[in-house]
Amino acid sequence: MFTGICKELRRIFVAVGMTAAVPLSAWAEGVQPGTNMFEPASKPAGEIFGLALLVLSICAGIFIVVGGMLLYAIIRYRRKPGDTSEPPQVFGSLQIEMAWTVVPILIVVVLFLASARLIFAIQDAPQPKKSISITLVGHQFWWEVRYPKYGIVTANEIHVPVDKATYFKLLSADVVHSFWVPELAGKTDCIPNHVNTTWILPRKTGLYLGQCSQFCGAGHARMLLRVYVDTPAQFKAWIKNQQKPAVEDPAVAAGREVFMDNACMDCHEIRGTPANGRFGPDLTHLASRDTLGSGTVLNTPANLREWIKDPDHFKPGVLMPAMQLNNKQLDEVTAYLCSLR
Amino acid sequence: MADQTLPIGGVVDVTELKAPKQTFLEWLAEWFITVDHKKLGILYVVYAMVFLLIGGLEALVIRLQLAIPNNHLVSPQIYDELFTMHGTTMVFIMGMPILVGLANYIVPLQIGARDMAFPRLNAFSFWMTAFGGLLMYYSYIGGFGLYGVGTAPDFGWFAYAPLTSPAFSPGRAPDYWAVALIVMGWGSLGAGVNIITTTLTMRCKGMTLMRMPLFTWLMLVVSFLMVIAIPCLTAAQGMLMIDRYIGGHFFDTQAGGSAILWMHFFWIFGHPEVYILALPAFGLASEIIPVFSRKAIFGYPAMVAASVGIGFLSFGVWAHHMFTVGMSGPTNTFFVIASMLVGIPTGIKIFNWLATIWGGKIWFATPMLFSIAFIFQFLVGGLTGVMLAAAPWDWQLHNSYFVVAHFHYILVGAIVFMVFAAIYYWFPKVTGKMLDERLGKLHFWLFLIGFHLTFDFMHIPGILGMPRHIYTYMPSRGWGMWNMIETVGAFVQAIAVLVLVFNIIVSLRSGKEAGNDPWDAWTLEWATTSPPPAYNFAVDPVVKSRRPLWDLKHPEDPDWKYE
Amino acid sequence: MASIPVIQSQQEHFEEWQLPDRGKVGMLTLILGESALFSMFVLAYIFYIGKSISGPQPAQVLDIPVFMTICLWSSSFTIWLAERAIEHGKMKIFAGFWALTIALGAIFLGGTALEWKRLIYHDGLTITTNLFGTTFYSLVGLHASHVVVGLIMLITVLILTLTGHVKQEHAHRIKTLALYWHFVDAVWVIVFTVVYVLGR
Amino acid sequence: MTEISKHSSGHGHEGQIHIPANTAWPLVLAFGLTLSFGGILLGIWITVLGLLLCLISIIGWFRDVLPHESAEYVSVEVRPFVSETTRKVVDRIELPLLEHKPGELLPQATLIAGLKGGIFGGVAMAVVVMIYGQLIHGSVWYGVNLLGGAGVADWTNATTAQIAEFHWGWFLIALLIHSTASILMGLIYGAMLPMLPSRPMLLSGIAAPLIWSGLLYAGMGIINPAMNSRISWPWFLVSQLVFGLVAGWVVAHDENFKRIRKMPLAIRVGLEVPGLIQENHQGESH
Ligand code: HEA
Ligand code: HEA
Ligand code: HEC
Ligand code: CUA
Ligand SMILES: [Cu+2]
Repeated sequence: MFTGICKELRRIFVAVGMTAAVPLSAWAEGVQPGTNMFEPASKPAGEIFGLALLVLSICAGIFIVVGGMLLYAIIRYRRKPGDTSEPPQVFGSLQIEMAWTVVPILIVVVLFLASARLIFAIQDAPQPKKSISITLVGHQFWWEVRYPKYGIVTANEIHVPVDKATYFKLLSADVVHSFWVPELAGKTDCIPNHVNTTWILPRKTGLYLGQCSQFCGAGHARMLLRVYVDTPAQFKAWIKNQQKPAVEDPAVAAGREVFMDNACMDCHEIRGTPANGRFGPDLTHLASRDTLGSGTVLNTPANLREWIKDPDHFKPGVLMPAMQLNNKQLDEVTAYLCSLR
Repeated sequence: MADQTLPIGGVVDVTELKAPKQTFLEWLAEWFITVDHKKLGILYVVYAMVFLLIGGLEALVIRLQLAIPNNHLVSPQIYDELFTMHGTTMVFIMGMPILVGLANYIVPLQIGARDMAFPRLNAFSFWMTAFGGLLMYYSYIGGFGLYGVGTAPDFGWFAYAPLTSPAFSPGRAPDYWAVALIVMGWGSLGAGVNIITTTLTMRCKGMTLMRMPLFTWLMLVVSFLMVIAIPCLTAAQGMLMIDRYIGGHFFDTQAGGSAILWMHFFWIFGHPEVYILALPAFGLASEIIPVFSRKAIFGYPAMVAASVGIGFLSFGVWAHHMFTVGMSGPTNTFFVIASMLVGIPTGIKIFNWLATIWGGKIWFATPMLFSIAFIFQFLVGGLTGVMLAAAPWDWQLHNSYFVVAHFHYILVGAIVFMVFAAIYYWFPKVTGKMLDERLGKLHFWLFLIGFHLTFDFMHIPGILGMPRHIYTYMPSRGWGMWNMIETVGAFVQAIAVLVLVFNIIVSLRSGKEAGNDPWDAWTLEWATTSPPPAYNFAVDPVVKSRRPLWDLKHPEDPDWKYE
Repeated sequence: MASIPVIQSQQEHFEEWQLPDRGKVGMLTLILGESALFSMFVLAYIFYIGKSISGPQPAQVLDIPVFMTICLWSSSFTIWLAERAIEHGKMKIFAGFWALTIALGAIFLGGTALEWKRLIYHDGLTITTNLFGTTFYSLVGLHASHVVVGLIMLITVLILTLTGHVKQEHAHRIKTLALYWHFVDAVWVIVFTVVYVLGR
Repeated sequence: MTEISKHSSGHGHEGQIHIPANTAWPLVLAFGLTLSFGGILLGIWITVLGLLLCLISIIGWFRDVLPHESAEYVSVEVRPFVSETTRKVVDRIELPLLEHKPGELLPQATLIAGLKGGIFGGVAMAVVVMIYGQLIHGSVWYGVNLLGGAGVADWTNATTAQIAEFHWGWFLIALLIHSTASILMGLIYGAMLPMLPSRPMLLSGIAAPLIWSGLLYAGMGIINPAMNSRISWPWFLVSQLVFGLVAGWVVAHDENFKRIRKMPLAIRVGLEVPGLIQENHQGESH
């Protein structure tokens, strides 16, 4: 029955707020699915949405009552023209003041109990045995994603199975970042020298967007994050592919040379090759990712070439330097990286 | 019937102001060497107004940059400097000085004193504030930074470590930020000490603490907050400078230092700071609303108790800015309840203003219009604050545009609105001229519309997942339209502010003569000439109630009989 | 139009209109602010106790500075004696105790200097060494700087006393100044407890 | 430090007021301090310059106030102060003739009655809850633990048997929540029942509990789903009605309450109005 009410309320909110908002705000291009905290698709986000509705309704109630009285007062008690007397002077009233002190206290007690319960329910939820563990490391300005159990290292694009809890261990390599995928979970900071955890339990497959939400420097705005909620089969296949070492395709050996001869290899790791840098994202399966530069641009050969030529063009403030490669080298290295499926 | 001993004794209208002949240079020099609380008050306010324009200009550029997705008007580095300087300017160089300035002018008059307790310290405090602000802005031109565009601070107004450490901010930016704020901090500390001492030791005869006008009361509370909170920031910035200049490790995460410690230190200061800005606005409202409702303030003792209560509570809620840093469950719960409890004394205040209006005869002069809008907007801003205080929801809302909307609703919708109200209300006292009412109403409506266009619509992208501090976003996120509306609103606000500036200039030259008491008000500052003489009152006034001028005006019905 | 002539109201009620002393309130407020400043450094010290990644650790290098602590705390007593003397107009005694206070304060400072010298040159602990070094030198240094400021003011007063400018009627201001000195001593109680007792 | 307030024209200087003289030293000192700090950024020589300015200005300032503060004397001529208003008449809240003088009534006294009512109501409600626990689940602690578990996260996994046991922690939490809520509700009754004169028992005993039970019913799924899944709403409603009836009865039978109920609204509301307390309006229009 409550869920009924909740659903109803939610329908109203979604209908009024979002259906009006989303299409209108589709600015120039189609709106991607994505970051609406009122469309939760995962356990903690859903529970937070419930709390949000409760708090929102109570606050709306307070606003309507207090705002309404104020509106009434300023209309009703206007000074009429020609009225030259002072109104009766009232200095206070113990009873009235008592009432409007106590009622808010009661409301606060309710709000507090609801929040406190959810804090513990989310923060202290024990990790179930059958869950995925991910270590997520925030870097200026990208995400390092590790699946310790599967021995996978990747970047910026996280794959998780649907209907299964995933637990994140959040770290930072430099400054404070914050992990936020609104439709899956609230945010938790990635802090150097400090380990945080958070978890999600997605209920729907699909792509969910997120974004670093603690200011971390010039590239902060482009520190995006993508979470793919896969069916179990898709997830398994993805894991399988990621676990393989990098593809060795003799056709692109020239590009491999360029990569290894330049400083690329000092910053990037490609498993199965001498490149073992840790400063930048792991490129072992770069071509299997949909985007470059932590969600900045789509991963197309053209974009990739442009990225290597001048990363700053797509992502001002990026910590990867433009490597001053000539056109030939660019083509070669692009071809090589494109082969890393 | 009429009592023979009048409640207010020697308030005296004095001789004509002697108008000594001065050259322009002498006149100018006097502003630099003055120790008169009124002149210093004016200096504070004018200085702050200039920075309101500058900070507003920065906001306009921010809004222009965000108006459409993938905009390239400014580079991310410049954008980062813009919002950092905007926040820092508005809070430290505009907000605090303008409120301290109003207090400087009004408090001694309201308590019937000749001057502040320490007039020279007062001058010193102002100049520290002024030079600190100038030093902060010198960062735009002084020295070469990382990107060769000056070294204006670019890490947000809360300057989270370790982004400010030498490794991540190799330029001079954090140094300008820290040093300028330390300098200004001394100014604020001096002002706090001065206001506390003034209110505690300089009240005229008969003005017991429970008869003090509410603005003065709130400035007393605010001064205590300043005296306690500002040194906390100074200490944290001192540690930052130790780290940067002599190799300390306070916030050096490589050497075991803690980023979270900085957050705690900043917000231990930062939360009281927002009440330092809000409480004077409450005080202004508590002066203006009764006068224009023609009624005594409802529940004066409760108002005082609530202010003191907010003051105390404000030191116990700082970590609500840190719900996402991974504090333990009990800690989070504690800060939830503490933050929500602030709503109770604050609610008492809102209800008391409402009850003051209730049954009154409202006179919709410009100050009152701003005050009514203030109550509405503060109500909304407070309620969104309560939403943020519900920690789990804050895990979603934190650092989103919802937060930006929350605090602008209070910082602009409440504080700036009340500052404007105060300008219209006390301008006649300060200059002897009325501000033009028609321009005033135009200013009000424009600013109201602009404000709501900008900040109402900011909540929505917040809910839709738009984080703050981003210099741009992609079209596909669906935030574009909201941001466009906000930008339009910001420009409407800018026009409104220009109307105010125009109004001030016009009214100074040819405004209506104000007389001593244009609003038919009740506190002591209206019992002297406009503008008041250097010594405020020729004879020390004596009061018998909270509304000394009411007693004079209604001898058959004085307050003191009741109180 | 009600126009009321001014009458200086002379009710008994107002005769005893007493307000606190301005200098004292000002100084107490300043002390409140200073306390906030110190508490931040104390909190930082406590927070980082035992968190240094590398040595030396406090227990290895810190000795309890008994002598200089006694000196500083007894200076609170001597300044109090000086306050009493000036209240009663005994300027010679005042000058004597005042000078003694300065001497005790100076000994304290000297003690700190020696301690630092030993730490730096013998134990190799500087502000950059580790978290302990950073927090220790900042906290103790902050306190020492307050002692220095206090001493400068005390010495100024001593000079003025010796030149005959300070008289009994200034007892008031002298006591206000002494408040500051008492505060500096009181802070040492906390610094001492935190650094030398709890932190070791 | 200035001593101006000691020199009002009342004593001493007849017709003269002294105010502190203008001085540039605070400005110079502030500039010097800013420079000496700014030197950290701008170069050491700036610091040196700043410190020099500081030194000069401290000495200057010192000589300005010691041994005597420099002051300016302004002569004034005291003239009567005229305060005027065009709104001389003050309206009054009008009251019909009263037999009691309202001053004798302490409206606040009903707050005490409310407090009492809250306590009695709270006890009565607790009894009902315990009876419910005993009858349905065989333990008086069942209901108590249901409430006390509100903030406890692992509660979801608690079995019925566990909930029936006695736990100190849950008991204390329950006690805290229950007594706070009861007392606060009692206070509201004490404050508000006199304002709403008709049928206090109906309002306090039936209407109010129904309203808040309904609200809780709607919100409990979010406030505490675990409790929501276990709570027996009929019993809950009964316990609330018992609270309301007991608390309402205590308030309604309070002597002060009975007297104040007959008073006009302004008095029932407890307005603090000077005219109201002092006078009885007879002659004025109605
Ligand atoms: C003057 C400024 C001001 C004021 C007065 C407030 C008032 C409040 N603020 Fe706000 N706040 C800021 C300025 C201010 N804030 C700023 C600048 C930031 C962002 C800093 C940054 O990150 O850059 C911020 C951020 C901020 C956060 C952190 C958000 C985040 O970053 O995740 C939170 C979280 O709890 C919060 C809560 C509150 C609360 C509970 C109040 C309460 O005081 C509100 C109380 C008022 C009411 C509740 C309304 C009136 C009451 C009633 C009508 C009674 C009935 C009500 C109830 C029963 C609830 N604020
Ligand atoms: C009192 C404080 C205050 C005030 C008044 C304002 C006023 C405004 N603020 Fe600001 N704001 C903050 C305090 C304040 N702000 C803080 C603390 C932050 C956080 C910073 C951080 O995160 O680090 C912030 C951040 C902030 C952001 C978020 C930036 C980001 O996170 O990326 C935005 C975005 O829209 C914004 C907009 C505005 C706007 C449109 C106004 C408008 O109301 C301004 C209206 C005024 C004007 C428009 C002035 C008129 C000027 C002219 C007419 C030009 C004439 C000029 C000359 C002749 C020189 N502010
Ligand atoms: C100084 C270190 C450094 C060097 C040298 C370097 N990179 Fe990078 N690279 C980075 C960093 C850091 C990123 C992450 C940028 C971001 O998203 O903010 C990155 C990102 C990338 C990406 C996008 C990865 C993704 O998943 O988004 C590609 C492709 C890439 N680099 C290729 C190269 C090539 C090819 C070279 C050599 C020609 C090279 N890099 C040299 C540091 C470096
Ligand atoms: Cu990483 Cu912002
Ligand atoms: Cu806060």
